[in-house]
Amino acid sequence: MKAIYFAWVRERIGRSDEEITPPASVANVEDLMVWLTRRGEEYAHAFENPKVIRVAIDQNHVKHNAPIAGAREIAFFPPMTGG
Amino acid sequence: MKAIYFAWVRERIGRSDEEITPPASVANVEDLMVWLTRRGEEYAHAFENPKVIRVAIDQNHVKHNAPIAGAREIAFFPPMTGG
Amino acid sequence: MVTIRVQAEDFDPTVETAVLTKGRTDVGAIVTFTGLCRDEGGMLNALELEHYPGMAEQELARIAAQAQERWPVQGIVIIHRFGKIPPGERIVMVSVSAWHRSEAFCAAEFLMDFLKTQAPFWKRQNLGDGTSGGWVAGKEADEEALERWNTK
Amino acid sequence: MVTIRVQAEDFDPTVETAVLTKGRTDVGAIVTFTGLCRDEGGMLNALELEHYPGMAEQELARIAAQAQERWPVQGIVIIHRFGKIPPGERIVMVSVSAWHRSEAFCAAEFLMDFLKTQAPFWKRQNLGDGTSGGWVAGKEADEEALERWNTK
Repeated sequence: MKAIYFAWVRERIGRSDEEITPPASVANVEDLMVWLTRRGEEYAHAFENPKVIRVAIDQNHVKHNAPIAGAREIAFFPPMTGG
Repeated sequence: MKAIYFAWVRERIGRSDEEITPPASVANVEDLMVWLTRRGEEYAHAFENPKVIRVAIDQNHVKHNAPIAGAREIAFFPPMTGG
Repeated sequence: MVTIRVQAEDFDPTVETAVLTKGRTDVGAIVTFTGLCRDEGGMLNALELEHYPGMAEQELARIAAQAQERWPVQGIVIIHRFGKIPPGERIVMVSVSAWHRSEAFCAAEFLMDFLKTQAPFWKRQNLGDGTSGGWVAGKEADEEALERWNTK
Repeated sequence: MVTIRVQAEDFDPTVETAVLTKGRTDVGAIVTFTGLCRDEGGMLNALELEHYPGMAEQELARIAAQAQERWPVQGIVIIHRFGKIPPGERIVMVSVSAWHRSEAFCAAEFLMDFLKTQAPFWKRQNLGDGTSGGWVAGKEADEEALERWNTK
């Protein structure tokens, strides 16, 4: 699946998107953030406070307990500040 | 003082304004409407339901118990429907 | 900064609200209400708006001053037309600028509620067959809309 | 009738709201919110708006659909800019047309409250000295503004 990062999540990780292939044991969004955190310091920094991270699967907002099975695109970003 | 009429009050009375000289016994707006009513059928028609008539003295909204002493301009009109 | 105009001519809301932002960069929100002549049943030829010249402007200014007392607004524009206005045309606009959106929304709605019931304008229907449909009656709902501002 | 646009270019609210009234005479009220880039302390060079292309439009459309479910609105226009926006320039507009003013006011305020917290846009400050003032933090007040719509 494709992971996309926005705003300071993108800046901390140092890229705007990438292909990821988490193992089957990574079932939901929360699991995925833990798994990403292990990829390196930049990920650990981005996800240091996972509660504030908002997530969208296939361009729909989801909660952290949402399953990721079948997701094509999963986005991580801070609280939105448009308008 | 000058009396001014708007909307259907004006239409019923058949004029838009006139000079009036009520006697000293006509103390407030309510008295004045009673006094005007006696001026003829057209006035009686305009003021047949005095409660719905709105009044302004010198271009300020007033209640029916407002004194008219010193008024230069007194306007009678139905509830407003602008906007 | 308050602009009040009572006029027969139409107006462009963007042009009229430009005064709210001209030469300043501290405005965060503008809420603009535009009221249009609405033809509910296809019967209306035009609305004819009568007003009390002098008092109309004064009363709108008093309503604007009340809004300024209640909320930290930066500027207000009120334009109200009179005369014959065909369906689809603008009748009134009220625009409020403020630092934040919540004040701008509140003040704009307050201005419209008071304008509807306190500003000396009267609407008469001019029907498609050339006859008068009579004077538009004041609405109970408009009077009720005023009351909620007493409790806030 | 819903128009959603996400674009870098500025826009003219009067031009953009024309679609709400074109060819119809049953619109009574239009409420238009315009959000501007505000420079509080004279420090800001520009806001830089990042967005999630695709989802931004989709999410705005979903918010518009929710407003349509709640109130009898006739039309909605939402335009949100991205990229570098200097102080004083428009960032966003939301416009709602309806038969009556109360629905138009409610729906416009609802749209803004949801847009602020649900539409995937992020603001970064670009300061006058060329440095970044960092990402604008989400406001508690904006989250709270959402909650009142649950009880209505």
